[in-house]
Amino acid sequence: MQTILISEAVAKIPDGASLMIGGFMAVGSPGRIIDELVRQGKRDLTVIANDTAMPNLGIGKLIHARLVSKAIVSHIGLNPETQQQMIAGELQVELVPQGTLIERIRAGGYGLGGILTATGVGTLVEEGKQKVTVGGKDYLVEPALHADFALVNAFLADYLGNLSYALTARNFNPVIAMAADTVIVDADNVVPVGVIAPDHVMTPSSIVDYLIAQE
Amino acid sequence: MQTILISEAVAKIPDGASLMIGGFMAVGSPGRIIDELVRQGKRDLTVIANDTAMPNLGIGKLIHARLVSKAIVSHIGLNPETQQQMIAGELQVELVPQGTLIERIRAGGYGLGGILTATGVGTLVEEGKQKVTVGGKDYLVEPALHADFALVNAFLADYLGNLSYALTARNFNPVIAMAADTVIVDADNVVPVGVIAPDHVMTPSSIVDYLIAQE
Amino acid sequence: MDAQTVIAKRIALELRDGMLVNLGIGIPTQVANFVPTGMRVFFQSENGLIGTGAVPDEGMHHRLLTDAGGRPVTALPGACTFDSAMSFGLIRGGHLDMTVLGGLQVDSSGRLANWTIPGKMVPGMGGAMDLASGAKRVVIAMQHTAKGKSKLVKQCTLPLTTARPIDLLVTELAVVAFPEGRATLLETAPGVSVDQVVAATEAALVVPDHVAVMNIQ
Amino acid sequence: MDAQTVIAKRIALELRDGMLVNLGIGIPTQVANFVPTGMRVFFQSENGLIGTGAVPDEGMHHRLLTDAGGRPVTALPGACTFDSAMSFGLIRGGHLDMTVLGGLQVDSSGRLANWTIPGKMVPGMGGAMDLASGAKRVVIAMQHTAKGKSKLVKQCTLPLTTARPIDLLVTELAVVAFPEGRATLLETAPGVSVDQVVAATEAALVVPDHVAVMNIQ
Repeated sequence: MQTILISEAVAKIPDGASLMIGGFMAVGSPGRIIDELVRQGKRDLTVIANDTAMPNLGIGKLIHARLVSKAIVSHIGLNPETQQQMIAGELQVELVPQGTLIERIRAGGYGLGGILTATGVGTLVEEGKQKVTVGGKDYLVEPALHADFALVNAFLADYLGNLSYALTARNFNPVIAMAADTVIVDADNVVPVGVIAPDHVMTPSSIVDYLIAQE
Repeated sequence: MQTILISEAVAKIPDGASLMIGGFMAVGSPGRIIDELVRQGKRDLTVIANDTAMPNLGIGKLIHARLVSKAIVSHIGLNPETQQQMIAGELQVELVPQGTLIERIRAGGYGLGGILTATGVGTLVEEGKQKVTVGGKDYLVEPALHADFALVNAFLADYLGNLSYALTARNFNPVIAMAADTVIVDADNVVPVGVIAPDHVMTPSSIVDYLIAQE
Repeated sequence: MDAQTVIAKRIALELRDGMLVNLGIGIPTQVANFVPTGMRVFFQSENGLIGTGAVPDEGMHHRLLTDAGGRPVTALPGACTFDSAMSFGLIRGGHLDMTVLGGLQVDSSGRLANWTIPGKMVPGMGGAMDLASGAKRVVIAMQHTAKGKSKLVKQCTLPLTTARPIDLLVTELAVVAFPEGRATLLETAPGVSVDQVVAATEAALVVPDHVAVMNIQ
Repeated sequence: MDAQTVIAKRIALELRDGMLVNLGIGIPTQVANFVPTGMRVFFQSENGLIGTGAVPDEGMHHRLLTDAGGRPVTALPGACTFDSAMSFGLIRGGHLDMTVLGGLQVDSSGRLANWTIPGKMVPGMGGAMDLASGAKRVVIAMQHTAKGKSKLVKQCTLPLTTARPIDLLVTELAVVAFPEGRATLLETAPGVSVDQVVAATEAALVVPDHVAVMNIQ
């Protein structure tokens, strides 16, 4: 784990990278990292996240700046820009049921090949997918997701990189932290090692690669 | 959720029931519930747990009292009584890799049909099991586990049934709490509602059925 | 009483003490306003909260405590927060006693379409498919008609949300259940006749001898 | 120096700053005693702890803070605890930099048997299969022979722990790796000749021109 300037952290992300980004309607999204992605003008990004928030809010800023070529998300209904770019063929959108999406990400981080879920059986979602029968019931095989980078917002970090999250900002953050080659964290507060009780650490430091320096 | 005497809680468990029991080498096992199972002399139990602890310790007490007819566990190496009963044909033991076991339990609690794991591929563990190929790699389909009862030990409960666990006593407890029809909790401490911070609740009250009354 | 209030009040009668309930956006959200006095219901917000409280007073909010739409909420004593994997584990794993969702179409066998109108509205299914597949009980809050056309149809023409039939449909005109896969009229709204409901409905409705009136005030 | 100390000291040289490491019971546990000064290594205990510290002083333990064998431990500043699903997510998901396990047999292609002797010892595999399949690097700590017979065999006769070959074998006589699926002698223990190692080994050993001596003191 290394503490690093935000410009340096984001400079490590190449054009064309796949990014898992925390947040649910921008709550718990790493706002400073998103702003820096826009400032550095990254291109051709794949974004894996719950939603694309709203125009010019959270992940919506990446959409607005046209940095994203593919989005794997569960909801774009509150961001007309995402829908416009999708209809115009400028942005490829894979819509995934929310519970399936988070569980596919978890499978990627937990070393499982994918998940077996009944969600989507008998709907458009099952098209082209492998099915497995377990105990007489049909399940879709939804493959694990993994990304080049996880961009995580934590409420609290220690200087080793142990993380905890607050209230409804936890959402995708601890799950994506497990599922990427490189984990970059922006924490609202950074405290000395030993200050977060072991029982309250939700993401262990050993899976964090970069902690963005406080300003 | 209902607060209940330990004798009444255990009286709800019929002979022949399947029980998921928390704990890892008896650390985090619900000791009082185990003692009461022995006192009431339940028979023909199926136990799903990490291990059978040691002779006359934790789950080992159920083995010693010969209450268990089937055990689905990852380790029996420190309990010669389990091994003796198994060899004598008195106790059926299904040995499951530890990571597979906890994840099968989680799948049962989280509404997934099973898990896809590479653990066990090319070993005795794969015998008779379905395989699935995802992304060119083979995985075993390990079916979800569900039980009639989960017997949970928590460090802290509030009077609604919200739970948190301490240190290495968390282990199987929050996972089994999701995977049983009826969840019975023995907590080391019970506090007024609102005293456990929302971020520190690890098991929500809504999945708890019975909280054992403090003495 | 306007249509939305009729629906929300009637659905509130389905609540039971101790239930874990998830409310979709739109009419379903209003059900929380009509919880019977003295009853404790746990509302789950799928962004990671059980124990969602009222909208906070001016100056008493926190930016990291919101509902699934990102709007500030409060948390009741005994609330708990969790990540999205746990949130959908509760939903998919059958721990959610009831979900109340909006609908675009419900058909005579109880099948639901509520997430997309191809070519027109493609917002993504969000949590709808997991909720409609996984909750113990699925209740749909839906206006009976749209632009004069029945939304309780013979067969869904829009893409399904789940292959599993819903449990109860509540509109401003009627309460409909689906025993043995057949739309069956259970109740009419106050002042609405059985004939009016039948006339407003495309699906073939089973009409029992006795049809009650919704017990709402 | 006894055999166990040779093995533990040599394996400690594989540690790197910041690594997450899981040590099996037996000889592997002793590796923690030889972490190079100034190096920070995170030890995971699969019962749910990263940051396992030393055995507590008299009267300074807690019954709920133990290693995987149930023995009291301490937790270092920056430690964290978690449930078993997370613990094995770390292991299976490739987050564990290194695992050190005991062995019953390793064969010439690096395959491992370490969990059962059918009919004799059936303790259950515990975490061994997940560790040996999932860790980034699998190092086996094993005495070179048992009752005069080589444990580095042509082909495992005992049931395999995983189909994946191990990365490194350290015995009291030698260090062996498995490039291109062939057991290759990398180092000998101080005072042990290449010929002695070859003589004590059933597997065909590739012996490069230069074989180093273990750098242990």
